[in-house]
Amino acid sequence: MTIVRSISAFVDHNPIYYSNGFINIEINMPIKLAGIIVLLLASTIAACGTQESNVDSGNRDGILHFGNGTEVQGLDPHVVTGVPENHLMYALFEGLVNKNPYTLEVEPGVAESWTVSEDGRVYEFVFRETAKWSNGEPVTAKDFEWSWWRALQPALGSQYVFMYFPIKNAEAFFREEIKDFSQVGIKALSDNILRIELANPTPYFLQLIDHYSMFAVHRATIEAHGKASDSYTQWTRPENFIGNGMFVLDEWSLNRHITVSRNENYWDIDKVKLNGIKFYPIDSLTTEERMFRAGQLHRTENIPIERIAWYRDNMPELLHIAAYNGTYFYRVNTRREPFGDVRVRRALAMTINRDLLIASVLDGIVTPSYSITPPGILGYQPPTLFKYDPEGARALLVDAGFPNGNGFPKIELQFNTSDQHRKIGVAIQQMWKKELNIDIVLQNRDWKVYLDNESTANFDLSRAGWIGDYVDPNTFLDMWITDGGVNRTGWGDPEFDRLMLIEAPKAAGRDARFAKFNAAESLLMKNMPILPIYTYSSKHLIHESVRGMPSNVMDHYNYKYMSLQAKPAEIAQKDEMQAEGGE
Amino acid sequence: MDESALATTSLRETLVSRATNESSQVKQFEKGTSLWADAWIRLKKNKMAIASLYVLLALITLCVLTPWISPYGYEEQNLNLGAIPPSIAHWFGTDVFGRDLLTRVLYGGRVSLTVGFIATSVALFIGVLWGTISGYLGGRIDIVMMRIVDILYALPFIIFIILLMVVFGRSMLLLFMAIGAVEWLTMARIVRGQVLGIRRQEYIEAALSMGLSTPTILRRHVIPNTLGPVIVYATLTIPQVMLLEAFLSFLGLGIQPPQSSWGLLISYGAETMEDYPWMLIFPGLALSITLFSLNFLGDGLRDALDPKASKD
Amino acid sequence: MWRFIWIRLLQAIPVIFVVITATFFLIRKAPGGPFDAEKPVIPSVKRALEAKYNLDQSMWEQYVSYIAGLFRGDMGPSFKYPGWQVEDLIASGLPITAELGFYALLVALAVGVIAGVIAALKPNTAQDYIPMSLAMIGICMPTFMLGPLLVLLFGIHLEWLPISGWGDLPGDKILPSITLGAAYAAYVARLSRGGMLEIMSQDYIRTARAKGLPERVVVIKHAMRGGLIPVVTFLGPAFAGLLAGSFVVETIFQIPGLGRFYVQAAFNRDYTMILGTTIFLSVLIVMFNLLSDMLAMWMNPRLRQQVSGKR
Amino acid sequence: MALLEVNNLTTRFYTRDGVITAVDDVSFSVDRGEILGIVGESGSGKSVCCYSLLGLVPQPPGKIECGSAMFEGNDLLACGELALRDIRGDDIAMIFQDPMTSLNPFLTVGEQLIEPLIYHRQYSRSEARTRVKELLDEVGIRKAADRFDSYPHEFSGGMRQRVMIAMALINEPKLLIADEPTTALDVTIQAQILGLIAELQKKRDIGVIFISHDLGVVASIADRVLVMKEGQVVETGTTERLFTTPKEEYTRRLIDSIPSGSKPNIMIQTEGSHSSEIIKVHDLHTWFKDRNSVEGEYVKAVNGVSFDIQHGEILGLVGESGSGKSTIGRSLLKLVPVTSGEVIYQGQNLVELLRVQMKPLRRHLQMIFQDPYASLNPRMTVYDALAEPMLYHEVANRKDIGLKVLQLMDDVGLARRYIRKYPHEFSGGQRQRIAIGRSIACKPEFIVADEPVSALDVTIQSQILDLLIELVKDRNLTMLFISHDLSVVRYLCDRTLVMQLGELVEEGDTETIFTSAQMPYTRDLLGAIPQIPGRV
Repeated sequence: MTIVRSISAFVDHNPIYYSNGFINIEINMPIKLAGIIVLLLASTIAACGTQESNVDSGNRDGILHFGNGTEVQGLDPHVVTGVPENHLMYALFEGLVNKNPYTLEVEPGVAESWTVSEDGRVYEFVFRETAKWSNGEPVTAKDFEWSWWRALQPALGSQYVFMYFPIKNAEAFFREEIKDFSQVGIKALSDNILRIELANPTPYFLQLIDHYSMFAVHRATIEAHGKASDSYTQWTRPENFIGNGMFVLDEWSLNRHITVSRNENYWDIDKVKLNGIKFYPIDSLTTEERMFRAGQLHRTENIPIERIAWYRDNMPELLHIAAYNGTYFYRVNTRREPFGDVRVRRALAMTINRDLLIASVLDGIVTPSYSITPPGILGYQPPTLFKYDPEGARALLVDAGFPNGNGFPKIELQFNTSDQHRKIGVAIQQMWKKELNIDIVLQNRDWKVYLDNESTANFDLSRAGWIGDYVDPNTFLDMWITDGGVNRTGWGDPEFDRLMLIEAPKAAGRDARFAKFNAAESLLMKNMPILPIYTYSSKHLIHESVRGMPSNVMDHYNYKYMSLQAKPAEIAQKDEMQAEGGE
Repeated sequence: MDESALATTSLRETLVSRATNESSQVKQFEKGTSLWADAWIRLKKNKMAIASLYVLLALITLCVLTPWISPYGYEEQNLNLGAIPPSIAHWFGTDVFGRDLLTRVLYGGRVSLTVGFIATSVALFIGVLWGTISGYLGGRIDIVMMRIVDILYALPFIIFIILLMVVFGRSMLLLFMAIGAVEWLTMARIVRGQVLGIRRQEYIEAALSMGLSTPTILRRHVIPNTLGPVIVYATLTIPQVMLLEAFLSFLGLGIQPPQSSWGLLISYGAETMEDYPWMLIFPGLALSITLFSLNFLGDGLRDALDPKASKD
Repeated sequence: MWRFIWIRLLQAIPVIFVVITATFFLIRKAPGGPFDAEKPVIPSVKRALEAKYNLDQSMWEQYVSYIAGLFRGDMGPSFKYPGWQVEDLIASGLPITAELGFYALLVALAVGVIAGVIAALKPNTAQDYIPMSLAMIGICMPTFMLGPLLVLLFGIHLEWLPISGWGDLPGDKILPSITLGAAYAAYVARLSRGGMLEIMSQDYIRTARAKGLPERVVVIKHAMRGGLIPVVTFLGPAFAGLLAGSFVVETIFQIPGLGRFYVQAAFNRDYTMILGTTIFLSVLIVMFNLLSDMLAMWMNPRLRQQVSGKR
Repeated sequence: MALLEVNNLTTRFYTRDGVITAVDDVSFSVDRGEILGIVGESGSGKSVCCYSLLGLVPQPPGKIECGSAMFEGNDLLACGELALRDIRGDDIAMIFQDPMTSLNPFLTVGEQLIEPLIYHRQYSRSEARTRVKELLDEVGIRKAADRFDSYPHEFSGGMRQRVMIAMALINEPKLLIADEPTTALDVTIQAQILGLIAELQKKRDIGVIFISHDLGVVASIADRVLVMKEGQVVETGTTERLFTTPKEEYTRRLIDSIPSGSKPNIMIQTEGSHSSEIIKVHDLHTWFKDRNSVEGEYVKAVNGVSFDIQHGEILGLVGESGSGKSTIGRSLLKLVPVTSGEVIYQGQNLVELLRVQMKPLRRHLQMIFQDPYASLNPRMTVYDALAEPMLYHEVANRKDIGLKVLQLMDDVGLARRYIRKYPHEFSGGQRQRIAIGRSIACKPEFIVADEPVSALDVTIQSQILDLLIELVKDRNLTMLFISHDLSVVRYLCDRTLVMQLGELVEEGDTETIFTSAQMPYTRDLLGAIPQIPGRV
């Protein structure tokens, strides 16, 4: 992809009429010069050859080299969004509770313990005496009260503010319908007791408060660099930064790296084995993979699909693929013909051969999906209402008035520019062509144009993906309510809205709640405003020396569990012998 | 200028005049009809250029005929097969969709060659016109015209392309316009540089003394004499244009799957060069062969269009 | 000379002004705003953000306040990295990209001039065809292909050189510089071959030989000075092109340069950052064109005198 | 024993168009203290002959087939490039035709001058500097110390040639080869340079080979003369003998073609109707902005010139380079912007006409340029060049254009078979015929001929001059003939104007000026004409 605008004032000069070459020309000086340069280069290169890799030095010094996708937008937990920021937030801050990376169960964090009222609406968190900010000040309930007040300031522009909405009056306060914060269900009863009152019982509330948007920030530091509601002030710069996480910010070099080091004031620092982490923003997957192979990274954010087979064959132990809390699907614009007809939508869904697609183009690393919710979140199983059935799909198309695809308009499938989206689109385009004889135009778009088209409903079919914000089916289902902000399909059903907004929140107990979800999801999938394709996987390359970085469905890390160990003794020995033999 | 022009009895002169005397006896009534016809006669003597021309023609013919001669369709997938290295059934191997790479390279050639030639022609047309007028008229007009070029150089290209696409939608025509809009800038600069030199030549003064109008002078005396560097630059532009097309396709302008082009095949191939090297090698070869042929042909044409260059 | 520079700089002012104005309005016409995200931003939040960045004002008000800011040396905060001022981001990226471009130019000059001169000494022989064919391959081989190839060969298989970073590990500047310089080396080779061929047929080269000078002196002292002027004229636009085109190399080699910022900004609709980088790039283009023109003039005594205005 | 003895030298060029024998079995010798002149037309092989001796012939395509050249016991043709390099610039030095292109414009003259000392004599730079300054003084460059760091373009043509001579003599060579050293120079400068060469040659007692196509120049300097034609030696002998009693027909023809004497039949000035002026020039000023000047000063190329041109006459305009004579010609045709003054033609002041208004007049006012090669578009064939004005001014149409072009070619003496050829395929004389053909294609009334023969060989020159006289007569033309060569002007012109530094200094009938010039400047010009033995 060259955007070099060949600024090459290129003038080739007149041809020459006769040569001036002399028969007896001495050996050409430039050839000698070229030789010297090559020699010089070679010696420089050879001198560089014997370097210690990041992984080796990291293992020695306890520094984890962490491939972190793109550059983070900021480091203020109330403002940022996105996966790379997520990794940093858990290193620099700690919420009331933590998650165990193996089980995803909640563990105590800043809060030593908590109680839940009978009706599930009131939580009381008891703060740990030893919880400290990185400057040694204690972390108190008042800090949280103030922080959550701050997060609810509209002027701050927190994009995850909806995480707070289960709390009583939080949404009203945010929308400035209530001015008095004391009416909001957030109250520091003392320095070490925080009382939270919810609007409805919210079984996943403990999952929510592990999200970084509900972390606490250091009031004095923020106020030293602006108003509480000012976003992106200087307080997140390394020289100003105060946090309460396992690590503190050392250096933030844009597009280069962010380094964090042990926070000696952290209450559980004895359990933290890493001395520091270096986060690398790496835009290109292939670059990241090569850096990993050259020993520059302990862990990658992703893996190019084409490389997976190689790792599976050669270094399977480095390959970490796990189901991920997300679904890949196509949105259908039901406001546009022929998609107003549910039979057409179903026919399209039924002709996607998900197993073949995954086995070939995606190298078998994901699982087919027939519904929006990934299977098995907290034991929830989504309904499966259809299967790959080209025969049945053709019949549906006949019913819809497009026998053998005749008269089917030329529709467009838009996707944001990415190799993987393109590949999936190409395969599906061909499946539809082959089985249904309908033509789809693929159109990749620059991310912002793609978003603009989606939000203005200017599309036929649009590639989409949804990653759960927390571990609960709700995060996949509440978006499909009529005219929901991310619905965008034009589909809506009062019954679905009722199930999601009224019945499910009131349902008593997990099973009853999940039953409502299942009913709602069945309704959704019968109407098929989306074509589910697969359930995401997290894919990482992780060096053997990294311990305590298990795969989990949230792709969540808890750095407290991590450690770096040099190679097991017998492998190191074998390497040495090989090296000697090679000399 | 005048003084050096007096240098007629140099060695070169000797050679040329002797050669003329002797060779003119031989081919007395050799007839051409125009600069181009004469150029063709001279080009035919340049073995490298003619060989390149044949290679190019063969390639173009192959690309044009592919739909009728290839046993595979360019979009025909075999997902069970996947990416396999070159074999008897698939001479260039297949891609991850099991599509025959040879067929795709040839189909890609249709796109790339069309884009390459047409977009370059567009750039050539605008650039030569702009550069000639700017360089020949000189003065304030020259300054203004070249500053416009500077401005266009500096505008953010990606935004420009996205806007084009949003305003006009996707079409091949737009693709040519977008590429032409970028590439003509350099062309204009080169042509202007040439014209500045030509403008001072005595034959332009001679044309002026005949009372020829400015457009006539530009058309008959100025532009033909800029052709050499222009052709060479154009042959270097074509491969750039082919790669630029791939970039525009990434932005959503340009062609869309399952269609492909050499630029796209190469950039996909570059991503997977370790695992499926054939997916890079073959499209890369196609582009390189085209580039080399164009280069030799371009050099040959430049010499052929220059009546003075009796040698290669 | 000063007068010449002065005139050129004066001419640059309207150019840069038009570039700023056109870019300012163009980028706002592009679909998608800086705050659009997959999850729609809550309207009140969006309003708050827009108020913060003056996006709620009319275009003209925004334009006027932007220009006013420019005169104060304030390019505004980046929209994508709002914690940073655009001038800070440019200050962090530009030196790196400039250094990368400089080394790439050195590579291009070293390789290109040597290849071109070697080729020009014996035109139409193997000594001409081989280096020039290599140069052609350089033109064929796009950066996104050459970069990974070099990385795989020297970084992964031979393990000679680091494959990422800039100034982090010794030798990590070598591969990016070569990658970026390669395509330009090809152009330099063609230019220097053409220039040298022309000069080598000049009468004064014959004079130098008639004086009995060694061929080395004839080539280096007498021919190269004039023969490389086309290369020097090319340097200005080339350096500007290197800066604008360094994005691919910066991505491949994980270099925190301006090229990445520039392209990211365009894709993110980071209005202030696009404007900031565009302004810097256009100033650089003007400056380097001027520099290389001055260098070319300085190399040519005739023009030097004309420009310096003496006598 | 002779200083240099060349025997049976044969040099061939292997080109695409076949093998050309440039030098064919040539033998000659030069003695110490002798000046050998080699004369011949372009392409006669006189230069290649000397370049072959020093290994300056490009190989390939050139190849020295056989022969020997004994110089102080060494065979130059057999001793190899390295040995030759030691001899070049040391024992044998060369001066070339065009000092502008033969000096490296990128290096100071001082730097170029010291090179032979450094590379052949191992002088240190400062020693070399001192020596160079002495020599610059000797060749007549004033303030040599100041000029050491100047670039060639800062010198005038004559001064440059003095630098070339100094460069050649710096290592005290035993043999000096001068290849057309004065061809590019004005007649007065030419006389100075010839004098200088002769003086230095006597002082140092060296051998000189003096190559020229100009018999007058050779006659005035050489002791012996060698005449070459098509690579072969035609005749050799002492200068006196050769010019007075040439043995060969070819030599005689060469000598005869030197223009001499006055115009054969001067336009008869009838008192009545014919003596009307066709063009009146009044107080013409043409100034150019001085590009070297910061303050925007002007170069006053033409400064207040007034004269008339009579119907049917050939008016000569002479002067040295830089006198503004070419600018006058261009000003008359409005090819350069005129600053002020009047040029009255057909009752209109051309100076005030717009471009559009000029267009219909253009076909009546034509120009022939000095260098036909530069003034012909290299990418247009003879046919294109000749047809263009006729079609443009609608003198001919598409149907009869072919015939008209052929007729025109007949008129200017070009063989019809050349119609599809390009300018570079012709010799200088043929090219000038094309250019003349182009200028008369539209049957003009008035032609400015700007040095039309100064780039031509002497035999060709006389042919072209005769052609011009004939055309003027047959076609009832009027001509302004600009030249620095006074003998040509005397041969061709009815009346003559003499210019110096942008102003007219003398005006009158040609014969009157030549026999009794009033102004010293005119007398200097006349005095510098080289004299040929046996002529008055």
